[in-house]
Amino acid sequence: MSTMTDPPKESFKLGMLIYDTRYRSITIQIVALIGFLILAGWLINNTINNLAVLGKPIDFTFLRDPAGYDINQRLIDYNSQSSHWRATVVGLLNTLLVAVLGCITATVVGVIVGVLRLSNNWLVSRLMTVYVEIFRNVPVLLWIVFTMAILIETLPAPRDFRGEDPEASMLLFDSVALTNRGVYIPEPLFSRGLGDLPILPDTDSPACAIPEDGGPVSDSCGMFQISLDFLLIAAVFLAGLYASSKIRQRADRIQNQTGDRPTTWYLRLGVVMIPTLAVLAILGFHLGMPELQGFNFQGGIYLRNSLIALWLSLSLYTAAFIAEIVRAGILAISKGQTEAAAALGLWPNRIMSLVILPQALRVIIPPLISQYLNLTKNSSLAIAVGYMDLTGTLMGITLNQTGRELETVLMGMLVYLSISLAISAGMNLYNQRVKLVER
Amino acid sequence: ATLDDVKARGKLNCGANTGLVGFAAPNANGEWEGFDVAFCRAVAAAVLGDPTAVEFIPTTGKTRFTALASGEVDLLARNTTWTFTRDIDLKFEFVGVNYYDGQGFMVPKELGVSSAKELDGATVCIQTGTTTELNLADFFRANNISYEPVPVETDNEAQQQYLAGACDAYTTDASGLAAVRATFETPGDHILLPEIISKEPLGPLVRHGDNDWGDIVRWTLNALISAEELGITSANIDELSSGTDNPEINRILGTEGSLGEMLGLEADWAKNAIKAGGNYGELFEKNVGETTPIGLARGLNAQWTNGGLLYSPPFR
Amino acid sequence: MSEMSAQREIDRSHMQVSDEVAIQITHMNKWYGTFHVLRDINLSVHRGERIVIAGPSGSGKSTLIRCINRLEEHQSGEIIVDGTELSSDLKNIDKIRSEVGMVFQHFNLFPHLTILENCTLAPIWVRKVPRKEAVETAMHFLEKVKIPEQANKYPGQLSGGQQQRVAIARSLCMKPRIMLFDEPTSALDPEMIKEVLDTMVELAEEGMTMLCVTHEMGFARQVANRVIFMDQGQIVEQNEPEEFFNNPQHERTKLFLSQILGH
Amino acid sequence: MSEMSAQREIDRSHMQVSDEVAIQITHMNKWYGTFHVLRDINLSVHRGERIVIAGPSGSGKSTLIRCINRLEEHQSGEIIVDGTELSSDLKNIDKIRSEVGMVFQHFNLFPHLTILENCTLAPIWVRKVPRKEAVETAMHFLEKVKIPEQANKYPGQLSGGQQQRVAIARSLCMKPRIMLFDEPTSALDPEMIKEVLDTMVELAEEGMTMLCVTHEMGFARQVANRVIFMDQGQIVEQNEPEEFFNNPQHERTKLFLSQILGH
Amino acid sequence: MSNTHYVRSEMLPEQEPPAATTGAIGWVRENLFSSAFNSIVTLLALAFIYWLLAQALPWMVSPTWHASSLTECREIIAELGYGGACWGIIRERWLQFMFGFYPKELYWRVVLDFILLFVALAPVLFTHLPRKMLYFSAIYPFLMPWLLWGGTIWNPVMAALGFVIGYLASRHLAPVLGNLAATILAFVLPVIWWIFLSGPVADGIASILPLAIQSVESRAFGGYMLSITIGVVAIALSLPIGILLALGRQSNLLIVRSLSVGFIEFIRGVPLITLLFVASTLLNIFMPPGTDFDIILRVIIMVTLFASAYMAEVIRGGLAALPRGQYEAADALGLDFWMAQRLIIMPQALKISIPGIVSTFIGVFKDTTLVSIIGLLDPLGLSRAILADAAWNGLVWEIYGFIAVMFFIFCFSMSRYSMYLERKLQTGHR
Ligand SMILES: Nc1ncnc2c1ncn2[C@@H]1O[C@H](COP(=O)(O)OP(=O)(O)OP(=O)(O)O)[C@@H](O)[C@H]1O
Ligand SMILES: Nc1ncnc2c1ncn2[C@@H]1O[C@H](COP(=O)(O)OP(=O)(O)OP(=O)(O)O)[C@@H](O)[C@H]1O
Ligand SMILES: [Mg+2]
Ligand SMILES: [Mg+2]
Repeated sequence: MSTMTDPPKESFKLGMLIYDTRYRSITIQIVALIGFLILAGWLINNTINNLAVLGKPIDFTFLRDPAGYDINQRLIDYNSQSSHWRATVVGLLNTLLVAVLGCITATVVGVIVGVLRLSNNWLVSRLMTVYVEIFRNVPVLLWIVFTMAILIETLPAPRDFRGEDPEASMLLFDSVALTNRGVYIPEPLFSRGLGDLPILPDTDSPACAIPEDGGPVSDSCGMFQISLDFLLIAAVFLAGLYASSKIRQRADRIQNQTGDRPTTWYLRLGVVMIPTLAVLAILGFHLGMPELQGFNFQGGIYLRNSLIALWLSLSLYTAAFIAEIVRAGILAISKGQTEAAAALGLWPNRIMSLVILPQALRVIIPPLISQYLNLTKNSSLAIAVGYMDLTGTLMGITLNQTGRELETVLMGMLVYLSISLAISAGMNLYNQRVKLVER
Repeated sequence: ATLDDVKARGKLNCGANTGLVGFAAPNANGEWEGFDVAFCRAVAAAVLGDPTAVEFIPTTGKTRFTALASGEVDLLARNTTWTFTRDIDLKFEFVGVNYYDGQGFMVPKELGVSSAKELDGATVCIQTGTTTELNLADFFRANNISYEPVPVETDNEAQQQYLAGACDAYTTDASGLAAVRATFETPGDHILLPEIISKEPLGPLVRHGDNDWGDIVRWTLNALISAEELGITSANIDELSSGTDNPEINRILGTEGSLGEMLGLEADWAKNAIKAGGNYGELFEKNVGETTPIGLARGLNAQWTNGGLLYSPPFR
Repeated sequence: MSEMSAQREIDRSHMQVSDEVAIQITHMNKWYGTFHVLRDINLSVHRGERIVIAGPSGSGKSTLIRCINRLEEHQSGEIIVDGTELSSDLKNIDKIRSEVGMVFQHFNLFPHLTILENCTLAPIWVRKVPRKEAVETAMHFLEKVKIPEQANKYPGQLSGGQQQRVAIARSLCMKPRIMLFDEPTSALDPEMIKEVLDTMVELAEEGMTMLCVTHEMGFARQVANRVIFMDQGQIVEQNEPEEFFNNPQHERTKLFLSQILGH
Repeated sequence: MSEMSAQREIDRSHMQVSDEVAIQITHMNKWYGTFHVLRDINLSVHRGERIVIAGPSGSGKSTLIRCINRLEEHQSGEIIVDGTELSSDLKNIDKIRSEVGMVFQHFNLFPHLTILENCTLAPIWVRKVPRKEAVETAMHFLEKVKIPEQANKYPGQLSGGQQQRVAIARSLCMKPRIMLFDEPTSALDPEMIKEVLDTMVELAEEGMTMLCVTHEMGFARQVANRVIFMDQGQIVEQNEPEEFFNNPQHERTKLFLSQILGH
Repeated sequence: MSNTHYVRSEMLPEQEPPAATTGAIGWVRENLFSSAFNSIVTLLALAFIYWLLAQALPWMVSPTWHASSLTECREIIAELGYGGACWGIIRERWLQFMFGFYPKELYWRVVLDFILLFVALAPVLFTHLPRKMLYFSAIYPFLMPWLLWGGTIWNPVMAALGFVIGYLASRHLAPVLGNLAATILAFVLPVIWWIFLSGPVADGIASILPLAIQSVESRAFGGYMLSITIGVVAIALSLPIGILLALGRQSNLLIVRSLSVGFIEFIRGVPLITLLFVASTLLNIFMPPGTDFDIILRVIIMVTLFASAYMAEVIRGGLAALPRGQYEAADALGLDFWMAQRLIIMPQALKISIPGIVSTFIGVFKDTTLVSIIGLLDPLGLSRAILADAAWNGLVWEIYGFIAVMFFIFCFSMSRYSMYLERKLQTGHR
């Protein structure tokens, strides 16, 4: 037996930085950090030098200058005298608009196609496969350009609606016009409207300038205006939904107690619809029909071709991926689950809603959300069809007119990054909530 | 200095358009052709003695200035409008004007419009990334009429939209309009409106600060213009370069004086430049003139002696 | 295969076989594509009978019992369950499925629902039983399979034996008159097999009509009225358990038994 | 648990225990987070000793032997292997790891390499042995574990027992002076357990110092000098095998043995 | 209860299934007309297909192959009274679509390069091929740029020499200097070699022994050749970077991990087009004054960074699929971190990741169309340039259709291949 001795008190040696596991990791990290800082410093130093040579120090004041160009689709007030900053916001809103619309459509189409690919009708499932393969294997940019070309070439021009015996006519009782400039649909108007609520007063906005005659500032002064009519209707509608959900809860209770589920759909429909309709009537709701006047249709809501092309192509492209995700998600739920449910006597629709979907969703949603992310990022290809999104305004015309590449591109990247991070944060939250409980 | 770089490289890097009818486009053999392209070749011939010693670097409206500023191209010959801010704020040097243009409108005849001021409420196609957007906004604002801009990336897409009736009017530089109209199936169904809403002096540009290089490009352009004025053509240049009675011709062709040396080039620099594709008039006729499908008239781009604006300073 | 350790004396008093026919199969044939899986099956099961089906792998045992509650469709012949003929008529299928409970080899519990919800789902949605009542029934059967305390856990948190017992309870909650078992113990660890078999013996004691595909010969001896031996999609031999095990007639049966018991 | 069928008389002539200490553990403690897995472990192993470690699941057996070759880090106390103290010094760790071989429950062979490559990898890259020599050694040990003919197959093509023997050969190729085994047979089918135990017995006969976590009591009886019983992270009892099995002292040991042997 | 006993006397033979359930009729009935609803759907689908073909076919069948300008083409169509597509432009320009402005007489180099690419990939993708072919795979990364860009052979040789130096350092310095120092030197020495020595040495040797082929500027690259070059180079370069990033992301060193995560999430969070803007407008600003990469090189850098972030995630998936036991076994055998990675972990993780790598490649390849937005002449960019030719100005569908079909063929065959691999990896587990 060896005798026990006290371990010799080690003194710190330089070699320990490398060979001692306790210090080694710190050493590596510090080396990594220094390496990173050197690289970053080098890049920044180069940038500063280069900018000095070019005579363009980093400077964001250009954002306050008037933009000078017009944007056709603007969700907030904007004209060519507004600032570049405002043009950026207009672009960002356009980006968000097409992203949200695209995600919704892509999901709907993707789910339908994904389910149909599993159809027992050979022809249908084959057609869906063809759709998925064609869309997945051709670049999205090509689809965007394609869709735009199709819209332009196949739909009638406004001039075709003109004349004694027009070549084209409006649809749905003259309320919808499909033209190669876009789609005009009726817009909601209120003859006794409540006006707008400006929020975020924006001193840049021309509307906020104090009129020369010293009169009051126009009431459309604000970064955004929200229609009070819309707020009121939404509030009433939501209240109706709330009441309806209460009715459903009552039905659930009754079912729990007696086993029979009372028929409530008409009650629920009524509780939602009647107050909403009443408010609409009070506000003097009517539809503003698009009408051919001058060069264009006037009135109505105008969905420009660029928006439609981008929206359609992004949705269809992403839907092809979503279809695969949905299909894989459903297939991932083993056949045993369906059989067990069928053996219990559940009907196919109930099997789907009670057994398959709740499980499939857990598999589907995470990749689905990353498709949303892709769609949002792909929406930056809007410039290919002249849709004025963030890339078109800030990183497009603004960059080009002001020559501020560094500032605009960095800002643009930052905005996209924040959108992406927000979406992924949402996804992580969801993932944590739905984890299956395991041993 | 740029000149040394170019000589060392043996090639001129010339920023061109990614494709604009008559001004720059690759042919089936992959060779670039067009009016701007021909100017680049002339510069290459002047500097290196070889009109084919050019690399064409396609640039878009967005990338062109960066390409020039970063030194990626030695010269930008891409119908770029000479403006104050580009000259001063963006720190470039325009060496002259090789095409006087102005922004105009094209509309279908059947629209029944005879003036741009009647375009209230019209949908107008514009190419983004140029000065046209700003001019358009200013024009409609000044006349207090409304319009709907439809921005498009390339000339091609603009044509497509315009022909399909997705826009009522197409606005770009008048030369571009004429060129585009020429390729239509029925050019006669479209008219150019009389208003020219802007001045668009298009010219080659180089980086600020390298004056020697700027001089070479400027005087190559001037040599081409002077050559037309003095009747030097690619056909008679060899004959003329054996000596003439006109001292200016002799100076240009390097048989008299030492202009080439002053520029740091060979004595026959201008001769090479002119021989590359011909004088200004020849280049114009060959690429965009009335005999081509594009069919542009000389108009403002005629020599001053013919009532145009082309006016080269004297070679002396 | 683990023998049941305690061959306890079971109470056979309820295990009366009535004259009433619960399942009647005549000249039933089934193909998968061109492959003839079930060939001219004739079988009648009386109410209260407990039948064990044995046979080599691929002989069509699973297919047979899956045909009985129409998880598979047969192509010719007749299957009458509780007086209702199985045809493509959806109403008949529904009726039969709510009369016939089925327990699978891999349990097939719904992993996103708690044990209790697994058990109440079908009664509530198919039988339209009030939730309160459904919960009571479920707790009753969970007690019977001896895991009432797990009611609020998720299937993933239970051991295999516990999961299989939940699966049995889930079927029982629909108050079926016939139970089908498809190798209920073959995916389980040896310690857990006993728990499940005990539960099944208890069910048998209460007089449930049972068709059970299993290789647990101890179980067959203990509770079955009849053992059916299948090979190549046909019923090759059937007999009372003692006779079947001690005195097999057909060559195939002998071979099979020698393999399975000689182990 | 399968008893070893042939309790053959083994040759104990080599199995001498020297006075030299191979492993010395003093007052060693280890925590996972705040959970105290190993509590004041004191153990010295002499060269040539064969120690079996037993104990209920979760008692810290694996953790203990994983500490010995620093797959886990201990937080206090001292572990001296072959005179080298296990500290955070990488050189010591490397030295000890090449002295100590380890065999895992799940073999952990490298599936993308052939058996031979599995065995020559570490000698070539760690010991810098010429390839030819490494191959020779590997074949030697593969013969010893009786599967030289499998040398060019991939692990996936072998049975579990063969894989485990390869894992042993792989460790031996590094010529370790001490071997650690962590339940080497518990992932195997009963038929294969014997093959692996035979190999281990042979190793023991040659006088290898061995620490073996196992529940194979036949093996323990046959080769161990000492059995160590652990519970709740502590060494509860240690004794010579005969004494340990026939005359356990501690309550826990008794309970454990009754469970494990009464089965 | 009496008929309990039964023994079959003779076994039944297998019989044919009822006629209606097999054969073509059975198939049609089961797959197309199994219910009234299904029949309606089938008819609707047929009608849709008919409509689609009726629209597209007459346009496509257009004998305009020999037209040499749009006007000529229009005349032909007007004469025939049917058709609509002008295929002449494809005949005239398809070589340009394939090779861009690459010198005609050197096309063989490009073709050879891509054939060799398959030879180099073969041993990686098909494991039953002789292992010796892997040597060629190792040489290929140096051969490929040389064939494409041309120039002296000494440049690729010197570049390869850097790796040899690294290898020798790690192999032979370890016994002298210890493992860590050797590892560090194995990284540092090649870098020093590449930055300071390889250029002059290459020039030196080239002046003595000028082995060179005609060099081609990257500006001459265009069309599909450009797309494939960007795609292949970016994927190949992104592999090592992706591996390092994946390891960094898995590491338990906080700073290393945060840097990796930061990089990966940043790149994945912004659209590729913004990265291309950086390439076209900013990259030169970040570099020391006077540096001038050509734009294709800059694009390749940015696309590589982009692909690396995605690659890192793919490889992370492969790493996560490896059982912990593999790490522990490597540790227990005394392999150090890098050895374990190189010999044990990466070979397995990469193999698992191949399908993911292929789909990343498809994604990158499709995304190369974005370079047209910054003025590079990939097929899409080229189509715009070509349409600026006065002879063809005004065509759209023929060209977009051609580009789309080509992309479809490339991507579809690759995605099928990756699906095949996925299946093989799932089932063919040795
Ligand atoms: N969906 C199917 N399609 C085609 N053949 C099938 C299908 N299901 C089962 N079979 C085949 O039918 C035969 C009978 O299968 P079945 O599952 O009924 O056998 P089994 O007796 O239950 O066997 P085991 O003991 O292995 O469960 C087998 O040969 C099987 O391969
Ligand atoms: N990485 C870890 N982190 C936290 N706790 C752990 C970790 N590894 C093991 N444990 C816990 O430490 C305790 C001892 O584990 P150990 O694996 O050593 O037990 P064991 O005696 O080998 O058990 P078994 O017979 O099941 O293998 C257990 O309670 C286990 O849950
Ligand atoms: Mg079965
Ligand atoms: Mg353990």
